[in-house]
Amino acid sequence: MSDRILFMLAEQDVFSKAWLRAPASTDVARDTDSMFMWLWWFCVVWFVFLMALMVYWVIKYRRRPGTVAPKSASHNTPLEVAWTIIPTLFLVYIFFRGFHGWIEKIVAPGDAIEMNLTGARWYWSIDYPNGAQSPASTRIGAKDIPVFYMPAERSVKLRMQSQDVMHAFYVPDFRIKQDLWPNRYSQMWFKAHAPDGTLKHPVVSNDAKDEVAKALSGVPYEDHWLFCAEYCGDEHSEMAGIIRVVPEDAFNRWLDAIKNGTGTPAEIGQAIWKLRCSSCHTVDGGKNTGPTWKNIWGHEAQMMTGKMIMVDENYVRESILNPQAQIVMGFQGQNMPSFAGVLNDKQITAVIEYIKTLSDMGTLGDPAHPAGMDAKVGTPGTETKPGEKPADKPQ
Amino acid sequence: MSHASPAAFNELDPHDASHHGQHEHHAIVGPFQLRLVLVTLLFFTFATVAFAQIEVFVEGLIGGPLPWWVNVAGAMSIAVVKSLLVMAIFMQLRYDNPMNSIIMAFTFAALAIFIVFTGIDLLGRSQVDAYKAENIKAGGTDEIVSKKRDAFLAKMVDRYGAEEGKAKYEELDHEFNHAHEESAAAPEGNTPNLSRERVGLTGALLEVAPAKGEHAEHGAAHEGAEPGKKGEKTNPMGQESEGP
Amino acid sequence: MTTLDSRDNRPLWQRYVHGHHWRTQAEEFDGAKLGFWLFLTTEVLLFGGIFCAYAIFRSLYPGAWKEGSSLLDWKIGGINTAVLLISSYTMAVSIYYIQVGKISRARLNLMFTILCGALFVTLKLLLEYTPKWTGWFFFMDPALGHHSIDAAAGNGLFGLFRHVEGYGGKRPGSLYEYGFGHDPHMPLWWSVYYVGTSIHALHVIIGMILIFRVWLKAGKGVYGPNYYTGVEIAGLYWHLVDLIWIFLFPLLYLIH
Amino acid sequence: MSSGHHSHGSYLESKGGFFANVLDWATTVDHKKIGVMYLFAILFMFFLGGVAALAVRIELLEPVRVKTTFTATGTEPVTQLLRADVAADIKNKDGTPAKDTLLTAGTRVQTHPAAKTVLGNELTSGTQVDVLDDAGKTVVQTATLKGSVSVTDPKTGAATASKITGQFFGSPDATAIAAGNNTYNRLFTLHGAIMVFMVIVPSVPASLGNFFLPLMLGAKDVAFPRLNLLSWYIYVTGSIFAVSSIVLGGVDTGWTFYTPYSTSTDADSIRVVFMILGAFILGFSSILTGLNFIVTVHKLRAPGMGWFDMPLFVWAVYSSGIIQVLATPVIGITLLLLVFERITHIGIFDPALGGDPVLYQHFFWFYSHPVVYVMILPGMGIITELIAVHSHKRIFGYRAIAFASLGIAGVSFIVWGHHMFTSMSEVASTIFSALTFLVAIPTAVKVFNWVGTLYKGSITINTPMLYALIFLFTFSIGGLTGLPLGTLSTDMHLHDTYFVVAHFHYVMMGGTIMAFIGGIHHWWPKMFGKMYNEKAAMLGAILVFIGFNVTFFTQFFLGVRGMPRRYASYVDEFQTLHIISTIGSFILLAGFLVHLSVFVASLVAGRKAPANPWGGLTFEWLADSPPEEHNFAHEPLCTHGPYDYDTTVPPHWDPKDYPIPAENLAAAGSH
Repeated sequence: MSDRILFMLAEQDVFSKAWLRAPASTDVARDTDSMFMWLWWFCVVWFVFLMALMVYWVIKYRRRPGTVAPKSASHNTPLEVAWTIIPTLFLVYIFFRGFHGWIEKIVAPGDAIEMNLTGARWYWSIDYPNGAQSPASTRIGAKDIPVFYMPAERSVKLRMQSQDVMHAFYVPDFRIKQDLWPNRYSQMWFKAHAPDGTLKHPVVSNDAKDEVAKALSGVPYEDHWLFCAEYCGDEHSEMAGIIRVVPEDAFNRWLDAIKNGTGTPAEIGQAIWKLRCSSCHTVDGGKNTGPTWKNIWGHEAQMMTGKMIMVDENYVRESILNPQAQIVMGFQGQNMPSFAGVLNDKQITAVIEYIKTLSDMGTLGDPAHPAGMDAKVGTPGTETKPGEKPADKPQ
Repeated sequence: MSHASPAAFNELDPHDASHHGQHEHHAIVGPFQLRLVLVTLLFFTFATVAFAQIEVFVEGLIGGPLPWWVNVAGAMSIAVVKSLLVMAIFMQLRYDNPMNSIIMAFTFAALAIFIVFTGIDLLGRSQVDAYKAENIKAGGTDEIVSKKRDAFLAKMVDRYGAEEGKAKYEELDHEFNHAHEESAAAPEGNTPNLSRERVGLTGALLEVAPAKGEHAEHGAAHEGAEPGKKGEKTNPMGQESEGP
Repeated sequence: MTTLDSRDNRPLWQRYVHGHHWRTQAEEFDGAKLGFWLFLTTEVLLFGGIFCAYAIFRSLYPGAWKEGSSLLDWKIGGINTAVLLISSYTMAVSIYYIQVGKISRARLNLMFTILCGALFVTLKLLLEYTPKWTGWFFFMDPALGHHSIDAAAGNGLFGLFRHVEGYGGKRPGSLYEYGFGHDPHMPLWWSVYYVGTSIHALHVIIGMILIFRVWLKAGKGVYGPNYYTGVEIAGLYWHLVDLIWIFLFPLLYLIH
Repeated sequence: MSSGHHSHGSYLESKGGFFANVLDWATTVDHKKIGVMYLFAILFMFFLGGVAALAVRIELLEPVRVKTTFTATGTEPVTQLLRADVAADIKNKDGTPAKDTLLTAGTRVQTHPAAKTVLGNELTSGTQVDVLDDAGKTVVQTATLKGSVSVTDPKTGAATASKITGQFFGSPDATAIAAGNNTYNRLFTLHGAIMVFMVIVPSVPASLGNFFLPLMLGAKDVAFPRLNLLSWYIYVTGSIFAVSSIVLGGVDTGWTFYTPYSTSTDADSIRVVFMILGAFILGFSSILTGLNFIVTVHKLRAPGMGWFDMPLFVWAVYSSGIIQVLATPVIGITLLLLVFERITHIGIFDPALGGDPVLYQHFFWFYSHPVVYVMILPGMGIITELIAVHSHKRIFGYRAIAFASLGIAGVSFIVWGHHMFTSMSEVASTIFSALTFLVAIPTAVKVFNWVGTLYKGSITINTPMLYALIFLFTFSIGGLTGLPLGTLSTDMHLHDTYFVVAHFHYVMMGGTIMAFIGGIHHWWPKMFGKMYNEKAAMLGAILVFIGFNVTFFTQFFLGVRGMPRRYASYVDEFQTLHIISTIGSFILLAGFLVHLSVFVASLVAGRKAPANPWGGLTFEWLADSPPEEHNFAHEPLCTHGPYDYDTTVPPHWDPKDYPIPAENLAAAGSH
């Protein structure tokens, strides 16, 4: 079939090298490329045919003074019908082929990893399945461009939403593009090929964390630009990102590495405890500068004033933000610094969650609510909002 | 477009002289006829109001809502009849150059195209979501996620036994999602790996509305009241589609 | 185009001469009507945008629409419909009187039409818009019946142009925070309601001006059995305004 | 205007003194004068939009994304030097610290790490260097530095042997970038809005159409001459509104005014409202023109002229009139809602308030897609005339072309969704994609017919014909590149990239503007009674052709390679193509300047034009050059088809110069 020949041409010919900066990096994108190159040849054939006729006739039938053009047909029905029907048939074919490739692009396979992508003026951010965000970025000019690690040979589905105006998620190497709206989700998926070293953009990651760097040392990767393709204001052209495709196992290692500081609320709480609190508060009932955290949640504690206070969310929150307000009997004179401005609401909630896990009266009291319940439904990072009653309060 | 159709135009008589060029005086519609039309129009106005009232009455009678299209179809068909009357007699389309009627027909065709195609897009979104939902699972099926779900399930089974544990697991799983839907999330609440069930396009972001409870109650009432209507959104997550 | 000869004592309409680029007066009349129908096309499609928004949002958020229409008083809408229909009749009848040469009766009917238009706008403004904006005449508006005047008055007319904090300073003016809504999409309903009815009211006012101009010219004897293009065109415009209202009324007030 | 007094002078004839003339033109209801007034207003707007376009092209000469770059021409391996993480004192040539408030001692110079891989090979020049502050974070450079830069080693304190001749350019910090981008955004919005609403939409119908449609029909004027004048004043008012937004600081919404951006940007300013109102007002002008033409065609054709005796230009303008009347009111209500939304914060299109931005896109494209055909159809009409007249040949497939015009007008209403494949629901995308291909069919038929007309013609190559051929070339490319954009899978890649930019420039500029300029040349002798310099005009045409293709064909490559549109800056790899494109735009400018001078020379010292310089058969060639005030001394009678070149001697031509072969006449008799 001539189709097949054209497709073969489309794969390797010099024209496709001229048109396409780099080979497509996903299977569906390759299909798009062959469609495009097919269309290119289709257009070239028609165009050259028409222009050749035009030039030839203009030269051949140029005006000679004193002669008048011979009588010629003013119309030719079979010819006109033919040149209406034939393009129509081609168009039907083009439509169906385009439709086929497009359906593949928009319907994600069932085994895709889902991630949330947010566009805002003027940055991208992705929440990974474990709730972490990519700490990696690279500096392009005056702006830090985020680097998103993605597994190779694995379908990734993005659920996308904008925070303000419209944006469009556009990865030229994957040949995909989808608008993002505020207040409504849109979706896009891709399955990138394994890095073969052919595609490298002149960028480098400033990975802040050592463990991240360690997780990825020596790993081959391939970078793809991520652009915003829907006009969104002043820094529209600066709203870029880099999709860095690494082998899946490296991706998983990296994902674990960046989990530090993220994860389920309780896990985050534990990490915060390690960093900020463990010097004064134990979690195993041992004595230290401050009261231990073991089995305080849900118990009443006697204050310096003699008052009994139930240790609950509001108490813990107050103790973190304003430690001198209520001081537990026996710990007078220990000046715990305020963590207002150091810990944000999310982190405070995480600490609360962690304290709960340490108590027999806390969530452990109700075995249905063990620590990190969120993790079991695969949705870490859905912390209770400050000021809101936790959904899993035992009472 | 069909301005050129031979039926509307006679090539030999480009100026439509045979239609109306010859008589200086145009159709004169007498006051009696006009009065008749006015009475009919007023009657129809009464009828359309009465229809709406009767409908409310009938709904009370049968103790449930009528299909959603009943009141639209009723009111709109009366409106169409009224407008046809106005156009035909008051605006004299009936006695006029047919070209004017053709123009009006094209206008309404364009309007219909406009509304129908826009509707196909904006009202057809969730259809495709439902189609997609078949091969999409909540939270994805990534190992990272599913392993944890499995671990949780195992824990539950371990703690409560096979039957009860599974039920407990599902209950919590549902409760989680449900709680999330309810959580009237703040605009920045773009939590990972969860589709909030959306009501229309706006989810819970609009807080112009009154208290949460009231809203939920209203929503529930509304969904109950209009089965099969747009209010009942397809949950993009497929499996957890029970509403509040 | 008219050629006026000062020595000619016949009424103006008898002396009318059609524009030089037309072949006959009948053709000029026909052409003018054709042109005006084309213009009416644009009017229909202008409102078409509002109808489209109505259809889409009603399908997406039936709850808001149900609630919204229940907050409007069909009695006021019904009276307004009748007023417009009657004015349409008087307009049509005045064309008849011009055609048969009874100019003064035609003028009477034209004036009646204008008054009907004025009544329509007054009812709309006084009994529908004002209570919703200010709480005045609250007893007229059933929707305001259970609402204190103070609360409604707090959201004064000028709240419409108030810059509200939150949502990037883009929350709707108080006009759309009509205090009784339960459905979060009520602002959309009010948007469609106000845009639709206010643009329609604007058309009513334009129509009144057109008819008033015709009334004046008829007084000078410009129109008569021989020449009444202006009356006819003003009439077409007025009927179109009526036509739009025939659809707006059930859509906004009755359908729920 | 009274039928009483006929003046038999040309319509250009002076009415007395200067003020009398001005008053005469300002209050004229003569379609010819209004057409000429439109022509000059449109050409002025074209100039304004062109200036904005050139500014945009100049901005795109280099990416500003890389903020601080200098060219290193060190004698030592720069690699080593820069890798050593040295502290640098950056000084001007004369030894004074350059901008020492910004670049203090201790400022670190670090290579762009990715450049390391390049370093080994060819880091003689072009290395990119980021200037970091002590925290290793922020770029502090804000000035353009030129001159030598010395780099000192922090450990020894000694200057290294190597000198880096540096050139810092760009405006490095984010605020300055944003400000620069802001200007760019305002420029491309201005360019788009002016070119679409004020140039291309009215270009052919309002100027050439106004002038020639009544002439071609043998009518004395359009149906409603006073409305015609009103439409010109509305046009001017709308333009003033829109352009005054520049004076107020410019608008950065893009000509499409997509929500929620357009309802939130510049919230404290009235200028966006001004621009929107300008477009709204211009809509009325467009409606009045279209309406006027439709009634004129229906009612004022010359005796004996049936629908299929009309010139195809009239058919085209008539078809576009239908679109103008049916589509423009929708943009009217859209823009009105947008203004309402901005002023009173209603939420029909704003998702934050429950509205739907995609609904806005539907509203917008329901007008803006059909209006694409308002732009191109009259252009196609002109091309049909040019090819027939300058080939002295009966047009091939008259009815096919006429019905294709109507067909395009009809189909134009059901394809608007192809502007929204990345935002629509899947069902709607599929339907719209399928419908989109329908447009290709009548368009293809037209192109085939034009080429077919050349066959066995008697073709003169002059400027109008050259433009007709240029049109066939560029418009074919524009049409064919529409295929990948209508195809769903490829459009997902190409949407909102430079491919789209190139495509619609090939259609709008390569189509409408080329036809417009060709038409101006074709009818120039008729309009002003003066001939122009053919050779100079052809030079201009060739320059325009070359410049146009250099400018826009490169943009196809840019698009396929992934350069999104509306970018003030870009990644470096696109720079070469952008430079080529900018060079092309200046060739284009040169071409237009040649044309301008040809026109001016013609008006000042042109040779007097004969009544029928090209031997056209349509009625306008029957009139004098320039036509008298009421077009024709006697009402013309339609006795032959508009393109019966093989059997009819053109008016004002000597039958000796046009010896019709006897067999033609015999064939005509049998026909």
